[in-house]
Amino acid sequence: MKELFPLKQVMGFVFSLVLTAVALLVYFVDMSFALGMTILLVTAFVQAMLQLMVFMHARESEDSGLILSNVYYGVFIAVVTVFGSLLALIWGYM
Amino acid sequence: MEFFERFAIPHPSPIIYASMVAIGITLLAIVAGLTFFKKWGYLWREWLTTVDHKRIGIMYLISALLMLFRGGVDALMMRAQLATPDAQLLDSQHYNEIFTTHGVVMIIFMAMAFIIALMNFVVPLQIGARDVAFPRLNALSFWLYFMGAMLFNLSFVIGGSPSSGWTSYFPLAGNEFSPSVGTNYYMIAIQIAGIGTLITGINFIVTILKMRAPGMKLMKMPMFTWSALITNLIITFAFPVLTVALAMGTMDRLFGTQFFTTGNGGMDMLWANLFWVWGHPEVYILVLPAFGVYSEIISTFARRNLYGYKSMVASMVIISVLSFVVWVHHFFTMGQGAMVNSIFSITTMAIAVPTGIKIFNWLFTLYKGSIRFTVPMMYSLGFLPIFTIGGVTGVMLGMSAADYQYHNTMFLVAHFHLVIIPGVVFAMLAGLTYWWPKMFGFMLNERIGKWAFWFISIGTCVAFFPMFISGLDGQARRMYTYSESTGFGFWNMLSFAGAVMLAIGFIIIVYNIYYSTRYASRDIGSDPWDARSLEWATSTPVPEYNFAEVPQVNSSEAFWDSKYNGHKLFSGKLKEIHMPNNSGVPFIMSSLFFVLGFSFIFSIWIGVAIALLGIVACLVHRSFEQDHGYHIPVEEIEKTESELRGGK
Amino acid sequence: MKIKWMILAAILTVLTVLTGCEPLAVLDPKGPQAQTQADVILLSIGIMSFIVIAVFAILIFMLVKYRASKQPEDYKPPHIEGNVWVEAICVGIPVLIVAYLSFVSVESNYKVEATPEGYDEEPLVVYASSSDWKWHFSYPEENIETMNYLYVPTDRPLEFRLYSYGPISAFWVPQLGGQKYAMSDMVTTLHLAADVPGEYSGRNANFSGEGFAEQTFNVNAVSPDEFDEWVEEVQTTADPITEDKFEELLEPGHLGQQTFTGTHLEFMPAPEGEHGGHNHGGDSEESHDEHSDHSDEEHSDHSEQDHEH
Amino acid sequence: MKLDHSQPLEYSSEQGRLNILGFWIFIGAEIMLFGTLFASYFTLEGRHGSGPSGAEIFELSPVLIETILLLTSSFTVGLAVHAMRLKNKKAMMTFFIITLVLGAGFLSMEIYEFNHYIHEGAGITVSAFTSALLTTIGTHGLHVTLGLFWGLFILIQVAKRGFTPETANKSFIFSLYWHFLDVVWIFIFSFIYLKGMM
Repeated sequence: MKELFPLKQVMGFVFSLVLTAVALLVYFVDMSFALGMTILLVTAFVQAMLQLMVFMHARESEDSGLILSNVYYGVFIAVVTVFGSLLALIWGYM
Repeated sequence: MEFFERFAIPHPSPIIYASMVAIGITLLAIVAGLTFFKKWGYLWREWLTTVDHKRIGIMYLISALLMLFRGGVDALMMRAQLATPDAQLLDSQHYNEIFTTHGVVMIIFMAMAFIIALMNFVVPLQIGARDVAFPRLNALSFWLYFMGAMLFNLSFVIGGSPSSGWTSYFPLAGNEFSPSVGTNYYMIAIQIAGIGTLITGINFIVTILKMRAPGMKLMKMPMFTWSALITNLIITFAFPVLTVALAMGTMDRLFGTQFFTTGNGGMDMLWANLFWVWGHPEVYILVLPAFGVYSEIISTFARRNLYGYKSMVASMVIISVLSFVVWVHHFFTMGQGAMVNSIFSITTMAIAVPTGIKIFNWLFTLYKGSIRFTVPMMYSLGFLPIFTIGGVTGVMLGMSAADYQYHNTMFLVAHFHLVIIPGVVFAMLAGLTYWWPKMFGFMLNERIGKWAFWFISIGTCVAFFPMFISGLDGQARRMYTYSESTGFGFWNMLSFAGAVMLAIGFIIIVYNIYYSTRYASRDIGSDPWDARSLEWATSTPVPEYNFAEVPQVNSSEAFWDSKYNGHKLFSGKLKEIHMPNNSGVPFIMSSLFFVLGFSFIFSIWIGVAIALLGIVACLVHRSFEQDHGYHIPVEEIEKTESELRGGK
Repeated sequence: MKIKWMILAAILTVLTVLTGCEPLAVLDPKGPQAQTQADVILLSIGIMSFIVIAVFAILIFMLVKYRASKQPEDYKPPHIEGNVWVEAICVGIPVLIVAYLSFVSVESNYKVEATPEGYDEEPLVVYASSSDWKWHFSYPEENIETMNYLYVPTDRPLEFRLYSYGPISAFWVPQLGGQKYAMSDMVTTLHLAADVPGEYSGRNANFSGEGFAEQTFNVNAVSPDEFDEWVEEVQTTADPITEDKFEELLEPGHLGQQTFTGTHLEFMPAPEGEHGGHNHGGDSEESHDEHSDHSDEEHSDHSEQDHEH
Repeated sequence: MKLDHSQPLEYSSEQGRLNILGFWIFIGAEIMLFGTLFASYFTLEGRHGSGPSGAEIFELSPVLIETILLLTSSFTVGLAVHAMRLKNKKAMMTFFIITLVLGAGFLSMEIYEFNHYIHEGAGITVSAFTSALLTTIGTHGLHVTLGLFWGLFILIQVAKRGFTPETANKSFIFSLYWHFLDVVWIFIFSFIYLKGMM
């Protein structure tokens, strides 16, 4: 039975619950927008990395270099799109 | 609107009725011909169900050429209407539909199909692979694209074409200002074709990354394959944006959501933004494979290796990143202020640097070469100066303060045509002529080809250089007419003359295909150009398994090295070859997508439900299917090979 | 071979024809903003011609020198990988050019996005709104409104506040300066000024449907005194604009030049301030507009109709 | 078929390795798809017209339950893959079934949530904000729905055919998909709900 629950994945799961709890702080604790966003950004991206490395086994195959650069490229462009859009549609007019 | 009214053309004219009749007769003739010659079975077995990348490439090619003529006729009609002031050839609505369909057909259904056609045919051969990574998905890509293209062209005869420009800016494209089904066609036909393109992107990335012949490291790939890899990378990351934008547009039009509306918080600027987040990378999707084609051709006909291979690759990688960070330059005039414009102005001009490197590398590839002026080479050499002019005007457009004066004018139209025509159309014609013998086993006539080249290149200059001038004089794009007092008449007449020359050039190409099919020699061997990369190492016509034996690669020009530098490509030991089975599912599924799209366009929800069920059934079938392909035994390979060798 | 000469010849012809003709609108500026833009355009044309000529020269040299017909039969081109110095130059020079142009671009950006300098008076504010397929010009200070034509004083900055009662349009008077979009849910600002009296043509530059080609207007730049006279004349002779009348004007179609006293801003304010549909990030405290009518009503009517389709 | 037995079953065939890399590239495209949806949502977030704002309609408890359900299902599908590598078919199928049940639970919560929004006057046609909100969450929900059916079919195949290079490959790819949906949900949870309720 024990071998069905590898420590790495169990720890990963516990850690992701902890991260969710930390993210919930922004709801329960009164804080500035900037601080709240920082917490959310950190917890969300750490969680994403956790899933990627622990659960999705991104590093196990011979193609891990390709896989990771593909994901990072995608994340980079997605982030550029989000912030570029905000820049062009909202922040540019303020 | 009443149900049946939606199917009627909002602005019918004799041209449309004539085309309806022509389309009907053509369809009847095709059906009758297939039945009479008993070719239905052949068509189904050999083409509709094929998963062979070479045949899919040829089907893409035929579709692209058809679309080229469809879009070309649009262009001619536009130039004819504008040739004289206050012309009455077309009315406003008709003109608007024509420039809209011209843009969409040329970009989405012609240029995209053309580059994918060449990638399909050439890339697996160049890397020494048996097929692409997912042959059946490849067939699905093609059929989705094909059904999208057919659906879009259906708008011409049922319900009316879109008329808000190929950029389809909201709120003009919304229900309020475009009540006919035209824009629905735009949204849904492009969506279907776009999904097909996205699948191609993923398919080719995996193919190129994982299926190269032994010894072919990334930095030993032929330049066309490199360009295909980068292009497909851009496709994979750009097309989802289009998918989302089109889905939102469709929902606004069909389900009353408020993304781009003028009330309740909707934001028309968001459409422009998303459209260009996809639209700018799209430009590089089109032009990078062309760069790859030119690299192959220039080095072949200068009989020299490509100068600066590493910087060529580096510049493409840089372009792939930069292409995603410049889109705002398409709407510098939207009011976002000097700071935002400055940022995107700088990123835009930065792209000139890697592009410039490529131009200089091609020039230096000629250095100490031995240049042969074949038709593909002439297109490549014609590309360099014309594209440079198109490119530097792009830098000028990138300067946002000045862009306020260029934006939406004929100057812009001149710029992008002088980039896209030499950058894509020339490359595709060059590539077509270059790889034609590999595809069909005979060469296109050089003499006729040169005539076509001169008409097309001079026609391009004559058609588009005057637009720089009329643009700077204040002629906006997309105007269906202008008054005589504006003084635009002369320049537009010149443009029309250029357009006619271009048309003559394309007719000559068609004649060349006809002439060469009838008279060209079939005895040309497998390497008629004395070329350098692997696709020329296999026999012509290419057997279904491409290479009887997977080649051993030592450099980016393994075939050249095997001819002149003593490299050994093949050991001579044959093994049995695993091949994928044909499948009708991609065709059937795409046809269901056609039904789905049509039903969506006309809000026929029963049709939507039935088509969706059918598509799900196809997916479920695929999920449970166990298809392991088949094996070609060694004896059969030997037999095929000796027949191919003997045929020469 | 021939094509290069032909292209060169074509460019030369075009240039000669150009110099022979009347100056092109964009390169014949009549105000400071258009002047800035024309300067940038001419500068960039100059630098770009240098690049084009360089490319043409190298290409012609290569084609003349290394054509196969001039080489011996057994000539074997060498294998050349590349040269660090050559490539450094090919990167370096474009980088320098782009850096310089970026500098020019940023500088001119801030210039055209600001009120033109060197004038004593406060800018004249004109609200320019487009509807299918007309332009409405409201002068809030003067309390008059015109359609499809403008009177503006010379030697005074002009501040156009642009918005639209329909598709995105672009307000463009080539001889006074570049264009800017007019959109339905927000107001954009275009800074212009006219230095030379005269009549200039303006148009909508952004495609907006069936009547787009004819959506033009005239700009009469006159001396400040003449402008004041014109304002006075309009105030005494023109009919007042009413809500009904304005609704009528908004109907799609083409109409000639018209003149009114009062502005439609009184009963149908521009989408700025508290009327702005364009909410940037939530806190819109810039509500300096006192009118309380809702310009949104118009839009919500339309959107209700949409659903019935 | 040539099999490489030094690797886990899902990687053992050439086609299997191609499939896995292909799916990763597809995930790259999905990142961009959701990136675009987020870009649109952030742009339209403050534009609620006459409709309600996020702070007015979001409720923490259903969202938190959804989050826990999906996080747990991501954990169990990871365990399923682990069990598959141990060649323990029964455990693998059990974990797989738990995953699908949790997914179905998530989906029913989400349907409840959508119902609640419509009840509160935040239907998809109300304002730009509600359109963007419901489309973004709805796209994720649609992915989960597709995943449920897909997972079910794979489960049937594993039950019928046991662990073959093909079924193992499909199960593994399904797990990638499911983890990815979990990552997307984390971003929705953080930047739509928590940011909206902050």
